[in-house]
Amino acid sequence: MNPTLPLSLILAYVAVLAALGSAVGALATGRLPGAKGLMFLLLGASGAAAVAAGLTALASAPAGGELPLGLPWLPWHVRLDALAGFFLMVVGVVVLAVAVYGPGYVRDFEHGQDPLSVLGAFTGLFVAGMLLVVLADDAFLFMVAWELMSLSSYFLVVYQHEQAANRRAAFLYLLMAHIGALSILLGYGVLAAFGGGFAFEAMRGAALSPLWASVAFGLAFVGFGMKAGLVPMHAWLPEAHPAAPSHISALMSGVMLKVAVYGFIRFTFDLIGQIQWQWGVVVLIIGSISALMGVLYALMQHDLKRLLAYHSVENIGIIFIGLGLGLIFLATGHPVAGVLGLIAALYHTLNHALFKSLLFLGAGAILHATHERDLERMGGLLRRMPWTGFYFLIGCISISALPPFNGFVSEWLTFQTALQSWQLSGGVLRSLIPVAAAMLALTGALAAACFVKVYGVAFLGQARSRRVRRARPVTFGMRSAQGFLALLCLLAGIFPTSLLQWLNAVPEQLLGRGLSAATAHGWLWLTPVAPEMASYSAPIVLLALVLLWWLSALVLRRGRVRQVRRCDPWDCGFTDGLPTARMQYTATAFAQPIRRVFGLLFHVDEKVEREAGGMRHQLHVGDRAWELFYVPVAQRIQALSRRVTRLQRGNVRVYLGWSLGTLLVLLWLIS
Amino acid sequence: MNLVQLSLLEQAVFVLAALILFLSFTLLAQSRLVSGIHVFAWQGAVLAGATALVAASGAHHLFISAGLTLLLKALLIPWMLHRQVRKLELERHVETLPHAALVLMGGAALVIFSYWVVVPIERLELLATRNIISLSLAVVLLGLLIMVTRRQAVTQVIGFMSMENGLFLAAVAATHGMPLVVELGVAFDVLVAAVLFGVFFLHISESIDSLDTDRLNRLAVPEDEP
Amino acid sequence: MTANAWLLVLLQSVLFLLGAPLLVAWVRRVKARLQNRRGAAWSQPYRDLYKLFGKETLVAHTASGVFRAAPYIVFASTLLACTVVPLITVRLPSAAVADVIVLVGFLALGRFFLALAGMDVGTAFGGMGSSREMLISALAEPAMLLAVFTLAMTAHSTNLASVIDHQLASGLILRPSYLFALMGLVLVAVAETGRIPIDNPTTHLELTMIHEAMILEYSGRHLALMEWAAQLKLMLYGVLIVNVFLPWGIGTQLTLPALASGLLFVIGKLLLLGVILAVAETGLAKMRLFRAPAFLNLALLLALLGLLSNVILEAGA
Amino acid sequence: MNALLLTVTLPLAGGLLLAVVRSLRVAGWLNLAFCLAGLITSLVLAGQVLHHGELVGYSFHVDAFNVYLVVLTTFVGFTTAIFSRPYMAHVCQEGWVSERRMRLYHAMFQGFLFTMLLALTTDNLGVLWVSVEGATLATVLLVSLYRTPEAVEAAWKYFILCGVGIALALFGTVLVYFAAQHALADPRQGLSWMALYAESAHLHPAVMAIAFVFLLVGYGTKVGLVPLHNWLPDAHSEGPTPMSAVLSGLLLNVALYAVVRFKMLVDGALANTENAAVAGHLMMGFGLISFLVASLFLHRQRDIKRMFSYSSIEHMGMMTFAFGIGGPLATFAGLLHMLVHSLTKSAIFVTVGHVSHIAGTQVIEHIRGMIRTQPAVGWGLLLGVAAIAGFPPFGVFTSEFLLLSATMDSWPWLTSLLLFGLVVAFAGLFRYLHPMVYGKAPEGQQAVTANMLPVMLHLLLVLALGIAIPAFLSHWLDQATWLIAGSHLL
Repeated sequence: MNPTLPLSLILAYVAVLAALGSAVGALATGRLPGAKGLMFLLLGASGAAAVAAGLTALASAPAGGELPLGLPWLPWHVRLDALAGFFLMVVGVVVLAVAVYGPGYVRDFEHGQDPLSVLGAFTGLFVAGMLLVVLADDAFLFMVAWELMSLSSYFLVVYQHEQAANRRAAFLYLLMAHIGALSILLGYGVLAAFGGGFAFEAMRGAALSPLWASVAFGLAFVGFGMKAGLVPMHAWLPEAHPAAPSHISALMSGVMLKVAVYGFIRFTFDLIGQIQWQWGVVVLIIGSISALMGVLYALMQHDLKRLLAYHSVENIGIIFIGLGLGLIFLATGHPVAGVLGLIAALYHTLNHALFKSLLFLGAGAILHATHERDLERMGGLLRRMPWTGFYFLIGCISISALPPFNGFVSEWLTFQTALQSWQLSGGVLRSLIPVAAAMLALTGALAAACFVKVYGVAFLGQARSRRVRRARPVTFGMRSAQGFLALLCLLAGIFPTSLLQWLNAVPEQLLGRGLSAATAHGWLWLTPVAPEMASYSAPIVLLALVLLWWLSALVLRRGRVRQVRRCDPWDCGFTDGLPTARMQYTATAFAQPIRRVFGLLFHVDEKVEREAGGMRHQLHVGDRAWELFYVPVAQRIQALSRRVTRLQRGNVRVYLGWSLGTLLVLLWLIS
Repeated sequence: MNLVQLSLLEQAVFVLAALILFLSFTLLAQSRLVSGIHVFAWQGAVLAGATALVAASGAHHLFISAGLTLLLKALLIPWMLHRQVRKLELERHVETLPHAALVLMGGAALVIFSYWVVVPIERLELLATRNIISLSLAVVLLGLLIMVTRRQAVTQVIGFMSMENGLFLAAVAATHGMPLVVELGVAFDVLVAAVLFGVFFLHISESIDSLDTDRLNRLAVPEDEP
Repeated sequence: MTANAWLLVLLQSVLFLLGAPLLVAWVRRVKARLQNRRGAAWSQPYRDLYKLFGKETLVAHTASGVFRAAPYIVFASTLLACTVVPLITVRLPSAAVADVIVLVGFLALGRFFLALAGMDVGTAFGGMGSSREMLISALAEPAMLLAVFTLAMTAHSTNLASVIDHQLASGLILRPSYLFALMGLVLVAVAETGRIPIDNPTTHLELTMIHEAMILEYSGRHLALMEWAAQLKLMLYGVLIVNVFLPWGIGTQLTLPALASGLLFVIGKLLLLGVILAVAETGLAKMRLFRAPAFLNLALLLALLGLLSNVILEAGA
Repeated sequence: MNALLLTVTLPLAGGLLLAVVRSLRVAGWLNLAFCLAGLITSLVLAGQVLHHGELVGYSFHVDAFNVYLVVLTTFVGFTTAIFSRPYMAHVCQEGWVSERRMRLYHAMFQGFLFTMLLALTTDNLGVLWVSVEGATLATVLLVSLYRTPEAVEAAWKYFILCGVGIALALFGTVLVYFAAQHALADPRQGLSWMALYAESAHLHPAVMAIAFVFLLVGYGTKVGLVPLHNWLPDAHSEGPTPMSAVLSGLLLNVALYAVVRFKMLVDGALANTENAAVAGHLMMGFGLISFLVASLFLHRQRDIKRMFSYSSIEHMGMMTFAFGIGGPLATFAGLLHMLVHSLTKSAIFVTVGHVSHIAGTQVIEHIRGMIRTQPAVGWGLLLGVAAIAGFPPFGVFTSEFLLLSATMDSWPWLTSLLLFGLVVAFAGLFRYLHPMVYGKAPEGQQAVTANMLPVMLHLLLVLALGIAIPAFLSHWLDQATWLIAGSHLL
């Protein structure tokens, strides 16, 4: 370690140690009073330190160091540059929110059969793993941290293991994580083979042939894509994220996927160096498909957490669209547009971390208050949990990419990047990118539809079940965590320019140039390339909206009739009683038109059974990825293993025959 | 290499080695259990003879080894086997070899193969003993073949022991014996093994009521989905 | 940018506010004439609004705050969208506040709350209307963005003022891409403003309603705001179509004559557009809901064709 | 030197003594005491080697390659003895084993340790053979300790297959001796490994190649290389659990150790011929096949111990592959893997002993909800399997990481096969593990008194190795790498 340790690195170490400390502290829960508080306090401290470290790193030069651990000839290298700093900040913000949220939420688990210490310990390890991934500056530490992150989150997914579905989800998750990790490892292996070492510094200097560069890229893309949940490697995601306790879901969806994005950026933009535009095309196509499929499958879900998990697939798709565009532009020699793509992706990364965590925390609050995840049993929660409802609405607006909230800004930036495609010379690329943009537009519109469904069914209307009718507001801590994230969503939406100034350090350090034009016109104006090309002023928009609202309300309230009278809803002409909760449109009904329009993409299993006293409608919408990719592979391996098992039939003479045969074959081989 | 260039003693060793090989073939074709034990005893005796001849030709420490072999391979182990067979009432046991002609042909092929394997050894001072190695290799392989073709546990043990005979032949004829510590250790191991085999015959016949090893198949990986 | 220019923005907003009911009245009148009816008076939409503002506002017991906030948000966002579309002059300072993508975003924001409001009371029809509205918008929005992208790719800008400027500067060029984009945008406009054949603004048959189903529970000033917003939206699309594709006549300087001529031109163009709309609505019948996606797919296809022909045929331009 | 002699002879003395001790309680503690004493002497020995370099004399030879294996052997022997004492007492109470046979068990346990240590430390290849054969003889009766038909069958197969294998190894040894007769100045030294290693360039290549085939097939049978592995799952699953732990943890290692020692000779002999790397290639082929086949086998299991024995085959395959590749990086990976695999696998078998004790069966289908019934055991199993599956920060990951990168360096396309195997093996392990540890516990399942100290100790060591390899160990491993691969890694 350097004698003069830079501040950012000190803060980062503090963050990691605090997370580990939280894990250790968790082990004492149930034995020592106050251990629970300490555990979340340390977790929060870790988050805060990570944010501080990230911000410091964004404002300063890269700082590196070594830890006396790891392999004898390869101590753990850490390095904190702007890119790492940005992701540290993303991790830290969500961890902070989760630490505030956690004490209230885990009350449910305190008297359960599974000890809280397990939950807390692995949460701490999980956070430490994520922080270390971001800090790692050699492949070995990276992989260790990466797998630590996977493994500890696996234990969190399987925490509530009495349901078979959770166990299955966890198994699938760990399996895919493992495949992905091995793929990444091989990717690093390629770089290390050419660069002569596992330190990232050596890899940067590697002179790869285009073929090997593409192999490395492919391996990394598969590996990181699997973790990030790109279609068709996403199958684990909608299973695993909902299975974990909600604040962990928030961490997984909000942050862990981002760590995968970080890995991809680090690997592709930083380590390989020689970018080829074909990679960008692959990333763009896969990203577009992920975005669209993610939102379509999300629309079909009525389990709230599962739905949110599918939305993560969608948003990761959007991030990768940005990255793909960035790769294409960088590789074809348009650095400004390339940087814009990267910035858009980073911005969306931050946004998704904020609003997806917010939404998962909201879902957790609902779960906590009603023990219900199924949208079809919710309704009217806004009046029972007004604050949660309010924050959740902000999350919904943000994720639906509506101005003036943050989701819109990043999608806008992505669109702006796509619109730079006129600069390209290749006709195919120029026509491909707009199509991707169209898919992005479709995705955004469908996402809005989906969140109308979610919010409308869950929070509006009337309660559909008794448990929901009895819902009570959650604790202050849980609410304030949501409020904190909601506020950040708003701030990131209305001050994009200031945020971009921070973000600019990332491409400046990574690619040697930033997006100077974007912030050139003051904090009020966001002009990604040039003001005459496109501009957006979020503060003015917000101001104008509020002003118009206020004015119209002001004018109208002065009208002749000020009072609003409460009445019964219109009962469609029925005379006996009010419309009941069962008459409301359900989530499934809401999505039915879209299911019919996009029917080909789903595996729909719909049955109507007539039985005594009425009819029963069964609907199951399955993911096509299963039958296309997963089931065949599993069957192949099963068949292969069945064939191989014939080696061992129990007859000792056959075994001896194998020995004899092996001996003869080997003798023949060497002669 | 020519046989004529060798001394008479060495020629005698060669003859005995060939005899051992022949006895292996006899074992392979033998269908009566008791006769098999006898043949095995003879093989041990011939091996002991060969060892003695080598010892006479200069490596005197091999006399001990020859004595050990005679005692163990020609007398003690056959006697133990015989006793076991009587105890288990298997004296009249006959196990016909299916496709006997084919198996014998296979055995012959193994002999040719063993010769072919050692052909690359062409350094001059090794040539004299090269062929005896190929013979002992053939005996080892034939022993293994006996074990593969026979279902009877006792026959399998006989095959195993005849494999060891091949080993000894190689050790004695090609290298003029291993160091004494090793020889003793090996002999001790063989003895313990023989005793253990006896114990196992009892256990096996207790558990499956016969010594047919094909019926020892409880421990197989299931074919159907577990 | 001077204070005058920002005054102009205010003026334009007022023009939109006042003109929107008028456009509706015009379309209704032309339609009535085509159907051999006399039709209501010019002032009917204004009177309707006035009447609604004066009426008592009823809110269902089951409704939440969203229901009451929605009309204001819908109205505000639509009006905000209107302020950034150059109506009589391209020298519009507010065009820089929000480009065309943001404009689509404003409309989406309004629609989001409209649909939420539809679901708030918890009746069957509100949810049905919301569901259908979101389906149609989900398909229409990308078509609209694609059409807009076609323009943006040509002008290298998403700023509406710059797009129109570019149009004016390059003169009359027959671009196939523009033709496709125009056609696509028209179809989107029809769908988005709830006109025949997607929706029928005059229907009150519950099972076929879309827009009306969502605002079924509204009354009084809330309903007035919703209706006004819908009229604004119609005018917005009209202006967008005529000013972006046929910008000639729009004021290019901030002088009084230029502004006056711009006003005259846009009124003329809008009147013409109204006639076309009325003719089309008279001749067509409303589609079944599940035919609507085919209609919108056509819009999407046209917009995409526009974009592709821009890439293929007009490369470098 | 005294430490060395003590280390080797202590278990022998222990075995002889335990053969006559009648009291079961006393025998259990004595067994433990002897193991502890062995551990201490081996640590002293290790300290000496660390300070003074390799130790030669009385036909013993302790260098960097085997010193850590000696410590590993005594350590695993010690922890297994901790586990074995209460476990075997329980077994005896249940009436599965008679008291008389418990005497046999304890004597053979020590006898087995003796043969292992002798095989590791001896310089004489003949003695090496004798002690490996002795290990077979010592364990074969233990495999059939319960005298069930299955146990007898397993022991018979173990005996026959390993007997044949070891006989072939002897033939190989004879051939080596034969080659030595014509290469060494003093032919009586023909079985001394050091003498042979010094003159390995003069050994006749063709003879050595043939010899290596026999040695590979012979010792490879004990290593558990496919298709010679068939005895291994049977023996592991039917023997008493402490035996499975030492079989997987130690015996396989020692057999592989023998193969590697011979490979060093063969490599020297073949260095100047056209197929210089043939030994390495054979080992790579064997290793890869074993690895892949075993990982596929993992998907069709009913018996928990059997399953983990296939996992052992898989890992032995991986090590064989690593030594086959041969470069410094791969060799280092193989050496490290020997260490971490032994520690982890014996920990797993110890845990599995508790698990089957709790569930009252070894059938996977009937083992359910371990974490509920006894969290310590459930977590032990879970973490153990996570470690063996190669998850960091456990040490198995480190060695697999090194192996993969070594493969990437020299045989890039084979990494895809390795990847496939790792994933398939992992899936196989976890698909059965999941229902066993998680979920509701069956009615009436009771926690047992389990001493998880050995498991914790092992897993903590593996964890520590994954985070940082201590300097002295890396020094030894590097020395060994230098011995085997001819160049230093560090």
